[in-house]
Amino acid sequence: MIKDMSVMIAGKAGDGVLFTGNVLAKLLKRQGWEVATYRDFPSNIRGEDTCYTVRSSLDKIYGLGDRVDILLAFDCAAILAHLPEIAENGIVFCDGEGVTALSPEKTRGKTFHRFLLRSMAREKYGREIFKNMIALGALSYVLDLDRDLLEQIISETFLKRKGEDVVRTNIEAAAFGYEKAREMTTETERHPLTRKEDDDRILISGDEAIALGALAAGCRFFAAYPICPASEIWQALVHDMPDFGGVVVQTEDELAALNMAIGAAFAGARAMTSTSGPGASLMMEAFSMAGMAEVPVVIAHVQRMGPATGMPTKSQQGDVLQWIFGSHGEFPRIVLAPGTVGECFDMTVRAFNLVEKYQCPVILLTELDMGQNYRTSRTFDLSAVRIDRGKLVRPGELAALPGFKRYEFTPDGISPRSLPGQKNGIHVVESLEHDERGYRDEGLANRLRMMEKRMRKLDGAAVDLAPPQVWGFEKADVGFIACGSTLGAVLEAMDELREKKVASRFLQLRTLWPFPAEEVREFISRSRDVFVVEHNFAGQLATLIKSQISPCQELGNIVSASTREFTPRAIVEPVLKAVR
Amino acid sequence: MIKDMSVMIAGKAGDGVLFTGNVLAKLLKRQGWEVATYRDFPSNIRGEDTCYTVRSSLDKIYGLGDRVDILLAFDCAAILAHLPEIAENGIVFCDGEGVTALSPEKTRGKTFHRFLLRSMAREKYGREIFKNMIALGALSYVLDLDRDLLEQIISETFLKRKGEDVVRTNIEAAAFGYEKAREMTTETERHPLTRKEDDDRILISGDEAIALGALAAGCRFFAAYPICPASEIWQALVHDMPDFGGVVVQTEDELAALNMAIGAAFAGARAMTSTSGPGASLMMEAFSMAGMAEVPVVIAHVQRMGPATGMPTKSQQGDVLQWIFGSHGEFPRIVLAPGTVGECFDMTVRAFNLVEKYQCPVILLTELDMGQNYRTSRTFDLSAVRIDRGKLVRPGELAALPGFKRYEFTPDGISPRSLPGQKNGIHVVESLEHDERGYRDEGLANRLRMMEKRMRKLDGAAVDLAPPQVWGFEKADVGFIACGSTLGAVLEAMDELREKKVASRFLQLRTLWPFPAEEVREFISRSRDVFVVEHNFAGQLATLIKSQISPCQELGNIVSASTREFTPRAIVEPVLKAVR
Amino acid sequence: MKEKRGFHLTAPTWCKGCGLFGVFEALKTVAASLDFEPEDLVIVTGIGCHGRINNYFRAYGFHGLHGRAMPVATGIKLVNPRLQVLAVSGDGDAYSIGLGHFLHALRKNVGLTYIVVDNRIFALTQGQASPTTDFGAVTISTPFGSRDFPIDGPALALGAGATFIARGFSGEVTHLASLIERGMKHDGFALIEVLSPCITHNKVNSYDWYRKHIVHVESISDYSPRDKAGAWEALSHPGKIAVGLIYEEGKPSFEDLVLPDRRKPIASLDPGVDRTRLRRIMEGFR
Amino acid sequence: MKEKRGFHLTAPTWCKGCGLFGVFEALKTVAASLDFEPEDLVIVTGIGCHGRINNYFRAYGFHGLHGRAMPVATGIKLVNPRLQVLAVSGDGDAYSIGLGHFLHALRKNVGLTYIVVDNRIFALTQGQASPTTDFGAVTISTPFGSRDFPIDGPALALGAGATFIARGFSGEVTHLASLIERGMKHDGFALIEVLSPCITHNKVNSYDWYRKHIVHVESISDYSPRDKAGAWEALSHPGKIAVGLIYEEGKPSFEDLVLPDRRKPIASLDPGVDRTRLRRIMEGFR
Ligand SMILES: Cc1ncc(C[n+]2csc(CCOP(=O)(O)OP(=O)(O)O)c2C)c(N)n1
Ligand SMILES: Cc1ncc(C[n+]2csc(CCOP(=O)(O)OP(=O)(O)O)c2C)c(N)n1
Ligand code: SF4
Ligand code: SF4
Ligand SMILES: [Mg+2]
Ligand SMILES: [Mg+2]
Repeated sequence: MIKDMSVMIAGKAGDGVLFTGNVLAKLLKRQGWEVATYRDFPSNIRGEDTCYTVRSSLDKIYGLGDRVDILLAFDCAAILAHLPEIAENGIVFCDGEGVTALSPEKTRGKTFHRFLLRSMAREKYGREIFKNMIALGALSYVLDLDRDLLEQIISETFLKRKGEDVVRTNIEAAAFGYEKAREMTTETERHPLTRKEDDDRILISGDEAIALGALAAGCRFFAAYPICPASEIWQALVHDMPDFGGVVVQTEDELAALNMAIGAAFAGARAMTSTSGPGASLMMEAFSMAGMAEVPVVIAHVQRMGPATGMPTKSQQGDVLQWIFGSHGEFPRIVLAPGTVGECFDMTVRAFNLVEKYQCPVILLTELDMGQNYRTSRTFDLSAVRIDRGKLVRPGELAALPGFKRYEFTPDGISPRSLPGQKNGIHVVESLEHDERGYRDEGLANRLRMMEKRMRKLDGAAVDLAPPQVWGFEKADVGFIACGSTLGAVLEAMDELREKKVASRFLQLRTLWPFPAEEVREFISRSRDVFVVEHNFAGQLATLIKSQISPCQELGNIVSASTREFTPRAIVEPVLKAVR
Repeated sequence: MIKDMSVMIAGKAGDGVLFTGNVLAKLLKRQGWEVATYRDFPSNIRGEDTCYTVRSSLDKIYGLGDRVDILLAFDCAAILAHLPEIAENGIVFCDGEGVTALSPEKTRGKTFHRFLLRSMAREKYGREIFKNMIALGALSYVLDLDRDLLEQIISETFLKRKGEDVVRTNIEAAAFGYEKAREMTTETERHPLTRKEDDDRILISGDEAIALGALAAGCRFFAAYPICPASEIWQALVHDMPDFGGVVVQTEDELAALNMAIGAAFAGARAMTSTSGPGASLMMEAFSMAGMAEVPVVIAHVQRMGPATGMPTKSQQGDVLQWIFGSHGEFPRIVLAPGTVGECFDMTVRAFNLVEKYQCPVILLTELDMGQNYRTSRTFDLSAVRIDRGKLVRPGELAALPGFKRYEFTPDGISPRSLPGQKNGIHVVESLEHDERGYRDEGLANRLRMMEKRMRKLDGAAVDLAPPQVWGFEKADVGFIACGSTLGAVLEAMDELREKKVASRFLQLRTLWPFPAEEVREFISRSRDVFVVEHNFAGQLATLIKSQISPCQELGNIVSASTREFTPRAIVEPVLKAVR
Repeated sequence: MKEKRGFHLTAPTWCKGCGLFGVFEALKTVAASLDFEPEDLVIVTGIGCHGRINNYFRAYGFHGLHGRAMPVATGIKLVNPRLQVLAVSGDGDAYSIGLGHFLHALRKNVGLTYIVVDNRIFALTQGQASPTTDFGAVTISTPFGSRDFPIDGPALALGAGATFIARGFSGEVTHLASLIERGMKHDGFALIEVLSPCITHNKVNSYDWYRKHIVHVESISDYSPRDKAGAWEALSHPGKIAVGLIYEEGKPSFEDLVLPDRRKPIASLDPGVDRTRLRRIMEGFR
Repeated sequence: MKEKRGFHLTAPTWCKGCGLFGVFEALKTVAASLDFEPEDLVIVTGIGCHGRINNYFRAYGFHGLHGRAMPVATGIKLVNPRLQVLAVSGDGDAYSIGLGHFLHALRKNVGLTYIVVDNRIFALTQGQASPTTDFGAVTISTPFGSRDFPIDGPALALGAGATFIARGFSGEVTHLASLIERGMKHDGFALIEVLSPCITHNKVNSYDWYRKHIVHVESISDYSPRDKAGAWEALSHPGKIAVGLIYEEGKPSFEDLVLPDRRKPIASLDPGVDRTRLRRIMEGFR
């Protein structure tokens, strides 16, 4: 029985690869399977290689794995590019010539079908665009997918926007593709998937989960400037925000975005912005101000490949240290790194509570791989969502106060907050060093106390932060430390290692700052070989750990500067080499 | 015999404290003494406390020490503020009432003189402004300074801009102050300083030394946006730049400043910008671009107190980690931290050679204390200045090349550079990932090679970088690590410790990045107790060291978030406590 | 609050004679005459001498970053349109580093009153040239004379589609107050540029100098602030600086256009969890 | 180089029918007709579909950051005024994130040719509203219709003191080329806005749509690009978009004003150590 299966759809930007992949993913999910998707696409307008992988499994999966069972290629270039990834007994459907030109060694063990999608679509429906439906039909034959479900998804997709005729033609094209595939393939070439009941699950991307989390957490102000791969948060918010009474503003740039969110937060909204690499660098000054002025603002940063404009459509964990050590001056900050779409939702909710409780900027740090790809998840638990606005004083309370001090020296360093418009709460939010009431004060004694006050705020924050999650065996020689979207690869590497008789544990960092030094130190001390796994060149997470755990034993560092998702293989191999 | 002497002039912003201090400093320097000055001033327009300390010594000094021998106060508030700093047997000259109101315990051992500068000036010259000259005259009496020199300095100061009459009146006012002080004080209250020959020395601030270094190094393009305490670099450059054929541009903001300097560097100029905290944060995006595009640009950052707008006139080492770990993406960078005005000059010259040799951004990281205060120094050695433009290809060479590759994969990672206008050198400087010719390339293989190429550039850079300088005993249990303007305090703390029979060594970091791990590891391993001394709250230098030296023994961390200069006392006390 | 005193927190420490005192007085007058309470007013300032007004004026205040007053003020206004949001910038803050934000808030017609205190110099940083510094002026940043052609704020605003443009003079406090008052009543973005001497760092553009160069548009026969061509013309005389209400037009404000319901400010919404609606959205991901 | 081919590096991969092809053709035509060599031209671009031109056009190129083409180009021009420095931005690049830089380069009259390819959309990022997007337009960022009043680049430039303002249409390549050519010959800052359809993300502002809305200023009787009031008037007709050479005036360029000697480019200076002069400066610190 097939329990795990990967389909890759490959072609050129503009070919409809994305659409086809999305429908397939949804179909598999509705059929009861766990799904993980991966888009590999260029930042170009059109014409360059792109591919979309849909992995599905009967078991819970967090990542892509490192095998492709079926490749559906819109052209031969795609085959050449992806042939090495295709598994033994893999099947390739290819539009275009050239398959025959492949050397036998390369194609051994794989089945090739010439599948002239484009010409079929043109002949039958007069338009190439139907090739995508034909492809989907063919795939549903090979995987023995539920055709009713496919029809249902087609109609959901097109009915509202395009009408019944379009739905009908698309359904027909899918049926046509189904038949074509049946004619072409033998029964042994099929990979029929069992059907399960689709339970209370959703298929969602990290960016969408953050948007949903924001709405759930009461975020009613969102200001941003478009940038890949963070714009999807915006896309997911913009339609629903008005229904919640809130507003989404497109600003002229990222400096305005963060400053505007800060203004909104000061005025009383739960406010947020989102960005990626270049935009994050542009936010550094206002980030510092939020820290100084103690304004509660949430910044979602979906990392893409840098430096500079870099590679806007490729993922990386290359901006980790910037949020922890970046910007000028010293101020408290919280950096959260969700590792699953579920955590994207939960941590966003948590972020809005933390930000108002601790009155310092909170960063939600994810990556393109997390933000733009889809994962199945339990439906998010709305009953667990609680709103805690921290030391926000109510108008009634203000009247009772003998003179409101916005930056009052309190034992925990956190001061009461009033909102403009409230009587008796007048204060100045000040970017210069200031006294308890918010007025500029450059005295030495005040400075020392204010610095202390601000920095002390997070001393007791550990109770509210997401502690590291430890996966795997209680006792194991090999330990992994990672965060964010490498989680899937690490977990599968652990499975593979276990098969190879190497037991391992995995500490998933979920809060990067304040750094959970105790837990990490303890984890490290209980492992013989520790490997920090991260998707960047220089080993930023390892650098962070070393800087916070001292003395610290030597750490292995498995890094990847690849433009593609981290694979289990990239972890298993160096570990085996090191421990054997 | 007096060998070391500190005079503090204190009053309100607008009182002319700065002017008075500057003249005194120059006078002492001309008299052959070593001088170190310190300005403590508010960021306010007028009316708040300000003071200026001039320390002078027969021996080499690098910092301020922690004692005041003579206080000249323009008002009583100044006395109250500074009384604790005044040494036994100190003398206080004070304008205004209130001295008599001080409790005897407070004033014990100190001599107080009511010295009604303001009314004297008003009565005699009709304008309060002459109080400064009267004060200077009085100080020259008490310190037995050379009156001809004072007259000479007065005439240098006023002759060109204000004419002979002004010079004459000022000289007269100084003479008047001299006489008044003679009438008032007893001979035992004088602190006569010996006179030495003024040799080949200058009195210069760090900012001025950087400006001079830039001109010497062939910097011919400077673009910046005004900001304290970096504007002084600009002030020192702007008058002379045209004579060197170069240009200084005031841009609309810091984003423009760095981008413009990058454009200028690309076109062939040795180009630079300067800034401080908020401006540095605004430069983070372009910083990343310079790294990606491999454009040689020098950034001078004079640190002030953050976060946010913070305290623009106070010094701090609070932005160290930003330049090392800040900005998005990963790219090579060089961070230099001069510890003396001489090093400000030398390292600026070095910076311009490094930047063209390694084609990555070079940061000159100093502090307000270094930038705005004066130190005596040997005249800078111009004969040692060499210009090395690195792999800049000459037009002749280009014709011979078979196809110019701006980002050629070379063994050392450094590629040849042509300038726009040169035949056969056409290329694109690209902020996206690019191929060897500079054209966008998002291929995986290219990406890996390009990342590798860029990051490899600094592998062999150690030979060209300023290695750490080790001061003090070869063998000592106590080791200090510090950089920048804390140098003076550390060196004097070492002297004090030696008197207390504690031998110490001091590793002065001069290059912060690439981090000189070998030297630091070796230094740490040879010391029993290592103290990292730094002028910030969170211990950024210690964090850096721990992140780079692993495993690393426990490090002591002597930090100060004070608005004032680091003092030897702040170091000696914790060390004695720790080692005894 | 009908008393100016209610808005006076403490005596400013600007240089004696600074034009900012005029702005301060005018603002207090307007605040008292418009009869709202200090807590209903938020003053968002830039960095510069002008920015110190938060320390002197009793109201909610936000003294943020250099050049970023506009986005901060916009965020505040959108979240609570009941507040009177007043922004104060200098010529450097508004026209140099903040130019982009200024024009974007303006074109969006956000309901802000923007007072740009133009002293033709970067005062707080000790006197560098600003975008309004005269061509040829010697400043510490331009020892050989400024080589930049100055910006005219109102002209720029006109080109950018402003709905309210006025210029006052800090030497004429009553007139200035009347302009600010009108600006505050304007539904949308109101620019009030104030010619304001910096007596310390700009010795040229003094009170006298301004008195010699200003022309009140009220004195131009048939001048109508509703006539764009006329406004353009009034701003086109080199050497003559038009003051008064230069231009005004009616257009919906940004907050009216983008807020679901202006009478239900976001600030007063209960950020409670609307589980039904959220569940419905989540259904879309099945 | 009298051949267009010399500037053609490779075939662009913009969407078939994109207005950028028109810009590309016009540029090649101008480059060939002005008779300079590819190495004498530097094209500084922003981030967006327009920015890809560096990959197709043979010349020195600088594809920098989103919105920062102006300062980069200014730096280049000042260091080597012999170069023809051409900047290409999109409406987002120039008028959204880059607005401040644009207006400052313009008011300084830096000798740049600035081509703003206005497709009224953020194209590369998949179709969000830009500052020139029509009020009410539905885009992916404004599903309920844009609520921003659009900016008019040329009008803004006029208010900011531009010395050369033209607008072309990528559907009229020859006309566009003639405008670019004139702009390149202008000594100072030349803005050439190009109405340029994005056929993928903006289905409204198509070639046909533009054809219906443009008015050539050449066809206005007595139109003179030297008459500012006339230019203002030509830009003031809602629904009618003026194209052609809208405004032109003579004013010294920034490089002429600030460079010690324009004929000795900084780029060709020997950065040798002038010890005599340095020693003299150092004397001042004694
Ligand atoms: C990002 C940043 N750059 C530079 C500065 C330094 N700075 C403070 S005030 C100012 C200019 C002030 O000029 P203006 O806005 O005209 O205000 P004024 O002092 O004249 O009222 C500058 C450049 C800063 N605070 N932040
Ligand atoms: C600082 C920064 N923010 C956002 C982006 C993402 N981004 C890339 S292109 C673009 C807008 C492009 O619009 P436009 O300038 O009109 O160019 P077009 O694609 O329409 O030619 C944006 C927002 C970026 N690259 N850098
Ligand atoms: S420096 Fe100028 S602007 Fe600032 S307070 Fe003094 S006079 Fe006013
Ligand atoms: S997306 Fe639009 S602007 Fe970009 S290439 Fe395609 S048509 Fe042209
Ligand atoms: Mg000003
Ligand atoms: Mg566009």
